[in-house]
Amino acid sequence: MSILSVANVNKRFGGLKALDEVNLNIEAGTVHAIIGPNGAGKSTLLNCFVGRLKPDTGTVTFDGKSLLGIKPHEINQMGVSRVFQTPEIFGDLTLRENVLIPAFAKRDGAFKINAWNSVGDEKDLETKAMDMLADLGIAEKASDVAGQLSRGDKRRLELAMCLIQDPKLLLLDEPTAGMARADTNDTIDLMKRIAERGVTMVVIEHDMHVVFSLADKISVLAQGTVIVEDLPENIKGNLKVQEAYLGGAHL
Amino acid sequence: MKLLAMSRNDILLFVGFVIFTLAGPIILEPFGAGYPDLLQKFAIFGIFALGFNILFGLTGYLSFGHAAFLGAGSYTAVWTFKLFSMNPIPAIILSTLIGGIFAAAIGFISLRRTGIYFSILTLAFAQMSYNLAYSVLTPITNGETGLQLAQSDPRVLDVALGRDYGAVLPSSDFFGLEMTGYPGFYFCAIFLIICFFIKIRIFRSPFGLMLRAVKSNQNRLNYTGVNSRPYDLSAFIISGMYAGLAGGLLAVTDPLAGAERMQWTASGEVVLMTILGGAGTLIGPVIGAGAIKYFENIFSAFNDTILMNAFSFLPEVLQSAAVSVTSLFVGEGWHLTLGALFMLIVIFLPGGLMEGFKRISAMIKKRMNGGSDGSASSNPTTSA
Amino acid sequence: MSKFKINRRTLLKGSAALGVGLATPTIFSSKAWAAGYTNEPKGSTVTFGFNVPQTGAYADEGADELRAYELAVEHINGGGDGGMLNTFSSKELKGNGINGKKVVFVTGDTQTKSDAARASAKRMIEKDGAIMITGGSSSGVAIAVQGLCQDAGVIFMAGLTHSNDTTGKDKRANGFRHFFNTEMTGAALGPVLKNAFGADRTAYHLTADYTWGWSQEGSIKKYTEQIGWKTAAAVRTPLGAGDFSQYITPVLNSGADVLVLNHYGRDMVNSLTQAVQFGLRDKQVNGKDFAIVVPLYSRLMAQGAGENVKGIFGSTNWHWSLQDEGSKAFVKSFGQKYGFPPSQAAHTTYCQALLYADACQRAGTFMPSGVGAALEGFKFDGLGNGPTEYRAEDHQCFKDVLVVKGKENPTSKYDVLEVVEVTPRSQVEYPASLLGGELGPYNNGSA
Amino acid sequence: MDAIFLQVLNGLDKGGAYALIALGLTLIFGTLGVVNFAHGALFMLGAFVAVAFKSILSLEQVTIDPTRMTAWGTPMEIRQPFVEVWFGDLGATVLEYSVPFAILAAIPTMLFIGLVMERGLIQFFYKRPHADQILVTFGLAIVVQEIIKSIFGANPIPQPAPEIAKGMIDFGVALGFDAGNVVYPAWRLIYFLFSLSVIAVVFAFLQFTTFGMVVRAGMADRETVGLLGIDIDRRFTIVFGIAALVAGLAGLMYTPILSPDYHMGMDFLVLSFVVVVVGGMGSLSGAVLAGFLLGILQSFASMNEVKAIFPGIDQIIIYLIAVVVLLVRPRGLMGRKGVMEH
Repeated sequence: MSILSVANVNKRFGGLKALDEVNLNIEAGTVHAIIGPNGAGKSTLLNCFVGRLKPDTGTVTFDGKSLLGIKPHEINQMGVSRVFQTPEIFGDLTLRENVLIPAFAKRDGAFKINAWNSVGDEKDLETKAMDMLADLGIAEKASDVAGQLSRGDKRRLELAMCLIQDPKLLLLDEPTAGMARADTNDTIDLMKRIAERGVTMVVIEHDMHVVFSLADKISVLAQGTVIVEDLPENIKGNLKVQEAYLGGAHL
Repeated sequence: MKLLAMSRNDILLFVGFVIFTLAGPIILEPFGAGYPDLLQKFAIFGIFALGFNILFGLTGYLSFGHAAFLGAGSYTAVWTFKLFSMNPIPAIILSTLIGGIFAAAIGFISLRRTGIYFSILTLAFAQMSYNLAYSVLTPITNGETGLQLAQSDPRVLDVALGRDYGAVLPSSDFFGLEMTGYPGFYFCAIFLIICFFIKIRIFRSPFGLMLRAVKSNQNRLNYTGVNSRPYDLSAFIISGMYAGLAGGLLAVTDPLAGAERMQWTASGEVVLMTILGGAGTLIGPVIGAGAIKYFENIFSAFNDTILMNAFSFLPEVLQSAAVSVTSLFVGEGWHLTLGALFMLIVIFLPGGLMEGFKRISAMIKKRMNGGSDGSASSNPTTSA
Repeated sequence: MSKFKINRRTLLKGSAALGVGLATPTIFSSKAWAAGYTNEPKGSTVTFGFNVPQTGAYADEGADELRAYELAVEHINGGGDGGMLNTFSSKELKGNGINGKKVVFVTGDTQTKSDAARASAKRMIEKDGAIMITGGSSSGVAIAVQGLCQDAGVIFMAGLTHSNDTTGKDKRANGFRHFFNTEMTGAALGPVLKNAFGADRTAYHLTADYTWGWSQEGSIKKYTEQIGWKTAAAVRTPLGAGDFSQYITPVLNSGADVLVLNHYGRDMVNSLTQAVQFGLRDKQVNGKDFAIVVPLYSRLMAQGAGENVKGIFGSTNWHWSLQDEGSKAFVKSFGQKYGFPPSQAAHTTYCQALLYADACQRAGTFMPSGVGAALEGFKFDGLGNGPTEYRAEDHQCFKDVLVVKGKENPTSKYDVLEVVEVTPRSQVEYPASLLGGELGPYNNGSA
Repeated sequence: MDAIFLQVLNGLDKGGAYALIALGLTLIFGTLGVVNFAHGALFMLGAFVAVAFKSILSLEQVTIDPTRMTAWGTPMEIRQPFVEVWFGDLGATVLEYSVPFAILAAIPTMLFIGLVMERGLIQFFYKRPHADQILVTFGLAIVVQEIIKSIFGANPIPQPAPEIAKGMIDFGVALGFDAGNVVYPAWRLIYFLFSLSVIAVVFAFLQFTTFGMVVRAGMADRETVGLLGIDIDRRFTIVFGIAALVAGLAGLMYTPILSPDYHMGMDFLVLSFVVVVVGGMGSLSGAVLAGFLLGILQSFASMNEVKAIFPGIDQIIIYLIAVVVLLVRPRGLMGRKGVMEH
């Protein structure tokens, strides 16, 4: 069953055709990677999933509902969480608070004036948040200010913020960009563990090592269109991909 | 009851605050600030700054137009006195409400923009209110002179209840207790305490957490499933209601509403109070408000005669020299001291006066612990 | 009224509840409460409260007022050369203070804002025990403080305030004004303008868009239309507009041949400077010399407009070049102390302080109702304005009004105005009912 | 028609002052990222350079004439400026032209003030939140104006234009109007031309010099330029000096129009912020455009015909425009995305 389907999506920026008749189906419970050279339209496509951009034509359907013209917070409330290229966290707040905010959002919806309870009284969510931090190995820093974390820990935190919402779909925009090799491997392990829980993921990635370690399926985007969609082992040998993306070099 | 479930620190802070507020006349007497009018101003502008801090301290939106809500509150209260009753309760309720409604309207438009663009929008609305109140809207506001009571006011509720003020100009009274002098201060003090309590609740609540998230990273918040606009607007309206309440109390203790209450300098004043005391802290804005009002009322009152007496222990030559130097900073020079204070605070104590207190207490703690532990770096979420 | 009784009781209760009863501060013990009025002086001194602008646009005027007050206190206490005490028609004050008490004073900054002015007046009443409040340099502030003094039960001796409302619509029993008002300015200027410019004139008004401006515009319109002038337009300008060019250019081709600037302070300086810059002083319209009129002159402000005031008509409450004995004595005593002549603001505040002191002495009390009764209908002379009367019906002083014009050849920087005519009191007097308002009863407050 | 034409002139004249203040303000935003609430004070300081310059020139030789007395009974003092005592008519001429001559004094003075301000205070606030910048510069503005007040008093001090520029120029004739219908004060025309030339010089400086190129690059992307090994900070110090100079000159040349007093900076502060924001933060051409636009619209709004329809419109026009522009164009007329939005 496909949880997210993109049909005939076009997007222009002035004279530039960023997306050209894109079709894509993401199966529930899989990790789906989208790769492609710089400027292929990967980020544009992702932004169409989360409501930041609206396609000129075509449809984006999540769980049977159209995502067109829907605001980011509404899409999140439908069950789509997103990880950014540079970790987007609440830098002034503690890790615990960082994780509590999405937990509240999940429970209370997009807006609720919950001003009479103290955050400290919300024992259930507090436990859940601490568990989640522990799960990602950053529980001992729960009271630290998030802005001071290392890049890898920020990424962990951001994942924790997404996972605490039990998303139906997790979008990751180059989750290992700019990371040292060791951190990258940690992140891969982390994402593998997440995948094992059955969370559907869409990963946009440059690093082939990451892609081939994780993905169940790969779509290759070039010049705004999906040129190939296949299993990882088939992509490796695909000449079209090598031409478009790797300039002929072997993996 | 869940309502009172506060952390031990918060309870201590709150109890301390209540004691300090109620004992204000006695505590502040040695500083020359223990007289009713200034005490009332401390309480009222304390409320104003507390409310402003809910917006600025939590969400980071820097409004330069909050004086408009204060002014609207004052006009509402005086009109309530004129039309309905001299009892402060209806005036307070209506002025808080009008402050909120005004804030809802202005906030709804201004919050479409962020950063300095937001600041300028709020400034523009407040300045328009001020300029119109001063001139064209004189029938409603009585312009430059300010809206005043008159013997001939209808006061329908008072009349209905058979209350007759005779030939004297009435002043507001709470079932017979006149709202001037110390009773007026205690009336305001009770509201200050209530407002402070509400603010603690907001700061510690999930709602407050969301507001702090707005300041920290609004983009992330939206992608976390939170619609930040209504949060921003609620914070704006709440702070507008605080301002309206403060404006109403100004009119209760002194039934005159002038247009200059809405001027941008008045909006700027509450910004300065908040930053001076410590933006984002619970109690800082009250301290900032107190500091500025103290300067305005006490420092401006030192004239050469007082200075001559103060320096009378010096030989005559030194005495006049000391007086002429000091008089640059007090009396008509009190603005200079205020300006210098702003600079010094922000240069050396970026977190405002509260940071100063924190540093001092950390120093004392360190002394007492023999400088052994490094836990003085307090947890930011529990800062007062 | 039992205001302070309640205060005291609540406070005692409050402090008992708090368990803080140790060192009771003076506020609880020093204020006797058996006596009859607010801040009744008990010791050997009596405290005056001088509430003047020390910051903002009128700070210089406020500073001059303060100088005059200090001089007045000195004279009342028997210091200096006695100034106008020597020429004052009432000889009750003996130079030994008032009612045997030495006068001391406290000061406050009005900032020319109603709120700030009331706050500082309250401080002087509540904290410093001032028996009266005086001073100020704008009508909004005067009316605001006057209302406060009425509520608090102290006498208010207004400073520089020119709106009709101060002793008209907003008059109060506890408030007294020595300064003149827009009605008198209009009545005094009308005939002089007719003599100078003829009856066939068309006036264009630029008016500061607030209460005083409207009051001034109304009075000038009324009296110039009485002498046959027409009014081309009356345009309201925002307070503190700075650049008035957009209001002045329409005057150029409007057909009007007189420009009336109902502005005061910086607005007056700027609009006059710019009107002259636009050639209005040298212009010819309908074969007549264009004329500019500034109904309310202040010598301090005229200095700010520099040579632009030359030949421009206006009115003023008093001017230091007057040659009567009172004015000469005042200028001498002020000039010797400070090195320059006093302004009209200094003069009116000096007079007010003296008049209040004298009234207290004659009444033998500081109780507002007693002092007020002594001031009501009081006729005096020797304070620089000729025979003057404090009218009982509205607590407004009636006296001659000076019509002045900018001097062509000033001999010093203080010598910018010359007196054209002294309009006699009879000509500027009006019935008290004309301006409405209600004095109400005196409020003596409570101890 | 001529009425409208005159209002356009009024607007351009006013707009010249607005544009000059806003230009420096936006330059500081764009380069240093600092919200400078002391910018109005710089305008005021410029005006007081003229006042101080004239007071120094008119330092007087005081001779006491014992035969004459003042009204308060002290001997009359005869005062004559030294420049006149020493240089006679030439001295008198210099005095008369004190406003334009003061520019010579203003250039080093304002540059110096700007440099001292930036090195002594502003540079420590680059990385601080805007609220802190506002508080510290506002405090500075108060301190500066109180110092000026304690020296020069609170009253306006007249600074007349030279005799030759006091008259009116009837240039409407050249444009086909009847004689006497479009006449305009010479000094105001001079001011307009002056503001245009200062704007032109600033733009040329930024456009055609290497220094200007680096500054513009720094405005666009400070970090990258810093990575190139260019000492951007030192250049930005100079930028601050230039902004101070432009504001100062705007204030100085404005003195014959508006007699300076210590508070005039605050009056222009809010207005100049509105101009900058309407133009778009960090946009130089936006600031200039908005300055002239607001000046002209303000003039039009003051016309009796307009006020008859919308009473009090001239009181609020500036703010009304700001609201409308910001709602229609989120970043002002020519603002870039991401500048000062957080």
